[in-house]
Amino acid sequence: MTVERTYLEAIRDAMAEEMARDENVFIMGEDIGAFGGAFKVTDGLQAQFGESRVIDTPISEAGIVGAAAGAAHMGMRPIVELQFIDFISCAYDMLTNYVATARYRAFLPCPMVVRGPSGGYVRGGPFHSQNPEAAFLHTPGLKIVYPSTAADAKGLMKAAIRDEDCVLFFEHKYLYRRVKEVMPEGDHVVPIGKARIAREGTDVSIITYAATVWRALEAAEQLAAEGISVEVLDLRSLLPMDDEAIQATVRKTNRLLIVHEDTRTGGIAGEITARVSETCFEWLDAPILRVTAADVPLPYSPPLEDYVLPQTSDIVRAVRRLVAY
Amino acid sequence: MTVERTYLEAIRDAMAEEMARDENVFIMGEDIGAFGGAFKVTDGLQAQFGESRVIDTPISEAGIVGAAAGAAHMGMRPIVELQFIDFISCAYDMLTNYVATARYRAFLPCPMVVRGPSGGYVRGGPFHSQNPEAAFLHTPGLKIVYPSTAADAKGLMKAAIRDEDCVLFFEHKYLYRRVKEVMPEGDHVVPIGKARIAREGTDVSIITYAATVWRALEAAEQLAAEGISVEVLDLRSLLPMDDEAIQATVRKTNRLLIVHEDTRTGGIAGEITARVSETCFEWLDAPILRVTAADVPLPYSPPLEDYVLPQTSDIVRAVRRLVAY
Amino acid sequence: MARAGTSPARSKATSVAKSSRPSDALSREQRLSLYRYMRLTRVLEERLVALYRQTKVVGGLFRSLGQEADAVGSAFALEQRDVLSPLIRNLGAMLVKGATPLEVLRQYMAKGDSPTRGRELNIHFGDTEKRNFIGQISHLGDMVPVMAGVTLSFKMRGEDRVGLVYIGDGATSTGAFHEGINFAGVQRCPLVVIVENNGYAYSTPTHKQTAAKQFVDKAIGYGIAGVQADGNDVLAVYDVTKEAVDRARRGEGVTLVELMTYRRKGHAEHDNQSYQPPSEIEKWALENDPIDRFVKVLREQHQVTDEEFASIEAEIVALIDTATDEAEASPMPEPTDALVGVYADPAVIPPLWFRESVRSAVDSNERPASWGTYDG
Amino acid sequence: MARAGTSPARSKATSVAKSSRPSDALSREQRLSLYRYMRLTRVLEERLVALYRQTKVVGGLFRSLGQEADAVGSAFALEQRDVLSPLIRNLGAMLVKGATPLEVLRQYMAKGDSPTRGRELNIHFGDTEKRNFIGQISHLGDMVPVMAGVTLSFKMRGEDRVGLVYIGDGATSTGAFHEGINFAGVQRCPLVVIVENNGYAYSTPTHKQTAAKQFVDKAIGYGIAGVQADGNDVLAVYDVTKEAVDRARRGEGVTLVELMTYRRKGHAEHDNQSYQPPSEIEKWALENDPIDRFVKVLREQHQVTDEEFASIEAEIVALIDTATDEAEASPMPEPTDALVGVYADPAVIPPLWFRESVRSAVDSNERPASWGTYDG
Ligand SMILES: Cc1ncc(C[n+]2csc(CCOP(=O)(O)OP(=O)(O)O)c2C)c(N)n1
Ligand SMILES: Cc1ncc(C[n+]2csc(CCOP(=O)(O)OP(=O)(O)O)c2C)c(N)n1
Ligand SMILES: [Mg+2]
Ligand SMILES: [Mg+2]
Repeated sequence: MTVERTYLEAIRDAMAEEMARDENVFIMGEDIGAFGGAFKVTDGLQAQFGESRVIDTPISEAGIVGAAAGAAHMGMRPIVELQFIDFISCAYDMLTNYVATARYRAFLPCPMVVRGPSGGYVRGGPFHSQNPEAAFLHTPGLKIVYPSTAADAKGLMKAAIRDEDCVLFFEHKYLYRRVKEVMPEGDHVVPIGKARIAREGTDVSIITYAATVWRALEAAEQLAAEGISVEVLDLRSLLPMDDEAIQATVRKTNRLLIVHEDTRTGGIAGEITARVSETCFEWLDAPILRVTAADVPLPYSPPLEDYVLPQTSDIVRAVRRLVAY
Repeated sequence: MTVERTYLEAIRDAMAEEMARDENVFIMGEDIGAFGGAFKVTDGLQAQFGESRVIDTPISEAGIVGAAAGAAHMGMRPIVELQFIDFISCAYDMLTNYVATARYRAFLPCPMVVRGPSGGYVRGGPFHSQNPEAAFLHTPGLKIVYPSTAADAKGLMKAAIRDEDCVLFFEHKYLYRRVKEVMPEGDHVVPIGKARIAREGTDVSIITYAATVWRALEAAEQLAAEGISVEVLDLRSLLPMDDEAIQATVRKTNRLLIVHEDTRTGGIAGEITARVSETCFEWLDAPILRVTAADVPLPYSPPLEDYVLPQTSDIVRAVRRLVAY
Repeated sequence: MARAGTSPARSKATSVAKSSRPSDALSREQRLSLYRYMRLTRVLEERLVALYRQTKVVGGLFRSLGQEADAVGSAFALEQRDVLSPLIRNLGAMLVKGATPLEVLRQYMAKGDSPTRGRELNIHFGDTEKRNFIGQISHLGDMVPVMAGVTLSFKMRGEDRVGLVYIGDGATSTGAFHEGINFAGVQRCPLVVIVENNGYAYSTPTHKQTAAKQFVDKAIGYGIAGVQADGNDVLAVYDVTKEAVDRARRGEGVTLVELMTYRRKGHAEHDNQSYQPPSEIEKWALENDPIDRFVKVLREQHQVTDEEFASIEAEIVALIDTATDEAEASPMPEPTDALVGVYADPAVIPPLWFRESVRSAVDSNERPASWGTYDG
Repeated sequence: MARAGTSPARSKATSVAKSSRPSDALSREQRLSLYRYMRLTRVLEERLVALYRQTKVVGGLFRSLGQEADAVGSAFALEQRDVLSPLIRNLGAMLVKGATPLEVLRQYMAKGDSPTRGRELNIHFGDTEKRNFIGQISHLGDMVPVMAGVTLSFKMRGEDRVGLVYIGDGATSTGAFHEGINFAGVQRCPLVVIVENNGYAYSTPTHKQTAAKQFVDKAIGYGIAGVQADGNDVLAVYDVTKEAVDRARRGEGVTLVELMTYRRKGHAEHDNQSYQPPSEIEKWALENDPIDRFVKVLREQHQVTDEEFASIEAEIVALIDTATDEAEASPMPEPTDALVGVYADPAVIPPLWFRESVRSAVDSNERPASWGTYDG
């Protein structure tokens, strides 16, 4: 197959392949059946796999996530679609208290995937643009992935479905139809917990994930013209985090910029900084810097949203400062 | 008044004084009325202020927090007691999406306090020992305080009740009856956003908050005997954070250990590390280290809980390592 | 689930005695006002559709076509001091409460002088200073606990005020709805909860939302009054809401009002309604349009003339024309306004160091070619 | 709210025809088994009280005194393959499902060989491999959605299995209860939801929990069957649960069963019950103890003799004595076991570098004097 698949199609393909492979895999969510979901990620799946494996649910995020956990205990492998990831907040208790602890406190397996459209740059306003990954980072028992490419979206989805624990699968809605590529052949599985070098470089490292990987690559391209060689590390998995890859790039370039779309305070950049500070202190030739969203609820109007979210020019400016340090 | 008041009594006193001062202040929560709450923090308040100002509610954390917001919009100043802070997860959506954004997106004032017994060291198991502060750190619009002393508990509670925005007030249940002191005279208000130097020192800084302040002080005492001078900064407020005080202590000692009771990954130490790395890189003579809980749901049995939570000896060991660096 | 073209106005728990309906007290002028608000809603939404097609609306557009009676008739039962909490399909209720077409247009166009200064979208805005309606958030159900608290404060202060909150058939499945209505029930808050049963939640028909036969059946489980009415009969809506409002005002607590109606457009403008049988939509449009039905009543019972209808129409169109011009001329927000007002103190967040020049950043990064093609 | 000493077994939606009750089919041996489980529950809890006073129990102790019939009678209606989700006052149900006193004692003493290896407290444990009951979490309401999912999986796989979940009167106020029961209702999951109405949630009486007159009234709002019974009559409990289980097994969906009972002890052992009128407690103890009531039935209708009762008692005491000795002799967990099993992969978390010697850290830091005096 040499046709290109979008990020969105790649996710759908992964689910379809896994559902065909394992009859325990099923999907639940709001409007995901005949309608195919608000973004059409599950389009056609109910026609292919039937109403009992692609289930339209009531508007009950906690209920759906809890039900997924119960089914998972019994050997099923549920995938939950949240119509927008912003509604994961309604299932926060169920995920962090029930699901995340099930194996540890009760030896209950809880293999399930919770997925949904995340992120901004689409004029979605404060409740249709969120990046809630940091809220789950301090919950042992969960795994978190957030792909930036179509191939990773597919490979990580397959890994998430096969994982024995709960994986929060964040999908960036800005990338749904904007990025596409020819899929790797065969049973393409990307292991959870492994980062990806999106661009090699020698002067400065940028660690990032999801939509801002593309912003970082754009910045790297612009900076190359100035003679600055930037390495871009796409984390792909946020929990567990690929410490080896993080350390390798920092020890190689000695300068680190962390970029994420979430708000600055309490965002995941903090955790990365702490890990790097602990393990690579001697290798650092400059402070670790962060380019992130400003600390406000994400506003809707384009000039406001653009001002709040990280832009390519911000990254360029931050890298220049690191190099000049 | 030269009688000592416990941390718990200090919180009660603060609420009582504010309720007497401002008739808009009222309290809602489960079993807080005649019964006085699971920990007796509101003991006597219903007798003093009546049933309409100390309200027993159904078991509905989202409902109570949402109702508090609505009343706050109308000019009331609600205080919500969560029976254990672990149940704040059930109000996660309401707090992060509704309450935190109210002023920004709709110019709706939301002056309210959400408080509850937090933290471990009491054999409470995974659901009665949590430190959920990190989950709220990346939510602009909320404020977070977590006192370690009785006087601060009182002064911060008064500040929280008077604040024009929502303050999450974490109370460490291990400290409720274990720490006490004579209260400062008069209308004792501790400003939100200001840290406190709990012990001055010159060799190493420990930044911490809540129960581990006492562990840090114990460690400092032990280390003093070895000739190591430790400065302990008690953050008191986590959001906003006192950057000035953080920078001052790091620039003074050039070595930083961050201690918190929450799990390591995704805990607040990450954010502190990032801020210090950005602003004090040149002043650092050693890596920033963290002493935290291990990344597991907090287990119940004493040997397990003690193994998972940070202990004084851990802090001693970490400081020694920083000094030896 | 095929729905009947008309829904009988069944009422439970309390019954609307036909002999003396609250709406009997409405003057001819008030009735014309009800009509005007319904038309204003519809014409304004139609204008928004036109602007949407011209890509002047930023983001999605939500219609209440065929549900105007439910929003307008219910809000009309409130006094100005009463607080209303609207949802996305309650534009009509907001207009009754005093929201202006200009505000709505600016809001949909993301303008800097919109009621939320461009921070929130569509009709997510409010005014608790004068007109007393509250800006909703997207998370369904959350407004119910909030309104429980709003009305609790009325009770605590002995204020003669009532609250009204809407909830969709779909949103009744949320935990927030349950916690809020139960809380209000226990506290006997002066609150009216209107379940707008329009047959669908996005693509999900009611029978996939709940096994309950009707939403009014939920009232007894909360120990509150419950009543059901024809949501497309504006006077019936007014009647049941007014009775519920009066009950609340008398200190008799919460009423759940189920209004039977139908969503004739998609969930939002981009939704092709593939899941709604076309015949079903058509039947409701032909036989049960709330405006058509009320026109008939006005003509037959109140002798309203063509001239009168035409003059109302002219006034509405002129109002919306002017508002459209004004809204289009409104400026977009200043980027740095994004940093203002997260907290009362500090009132402004300091800008991030790496953001030197906003406009240039925006200009040079908006949809760059390297991000791939965007197909919609 | 003073509660009557006896609650009439009203039943709604379905009625238990007195002529043929499911319990008619119970053998004499099975009836003695019901009795034994109730006594086992009570004697085991009494043993726990003794151990609690000796400070051998780590943490709180929760009693089901006076509610044994509700737990035992309902669980008895399940087959082994059916899955039960107990709460803190359902020790009896867990024993019926096969939990052993030894497990319970080890669990309460935080031992390393307890069913959760010391990770969770009291009766928060389960076994989904053989005995089919699920370990609860503290967050009230959450088990309802979980059991909706457990039973959904039975339906999806065509398995002939049923689920049973308990919910307290207080916990019905949670959003999770609402979302879970509504979901199960729509999916017609083979699930029985038992509302244990024991009059209080901690200190909160039922009328502050909900304005509903009775919890069975909530059933119609979910479109499910609802039935109410005397929770202190073990056979009545068995009857209504068995009928609900059979209904679920036939594919007829969810039943809400309200069992009327009374919490004769405090919320937990340390709670002095100041909010419960002593006369109320006494009345229930004297007139409506579920074991006393059943003893009467067994004596009068089944001619159970003093000797038989005594021999059951002796067996129970011996069992618990042995279990107590064994549990006391059990080791505490190894500290490093805390790092095992958060994930399937990685199975073990690496230890934190600063933790060299665990025991010494624990020893030297447990309640140091500098932390102030601890009065409780
Ligand atoms: C908690 C939550 N989950 C999901 C959504 C996404 N969503 C927005 S509107 C909608 C359907 C609402 O249906 P209903 O309540 O019947 O209102 P209607 O649109 O019919 O007026 C959904 C699922 C949401 N806004 N909030
Ligand atoms: C979500 C949540 N909120 C609060 C609590 C604290 N809590 C534990 S038990 C309890 C009372 C429960 O009452 P009820 O449901 O009637 O059960 P009972 O104890 O009477 O059996 C409360 C408030 C909790 N466990 N979970
Ligand atoms: Mg609807
Ligand atoms: Mg109870």
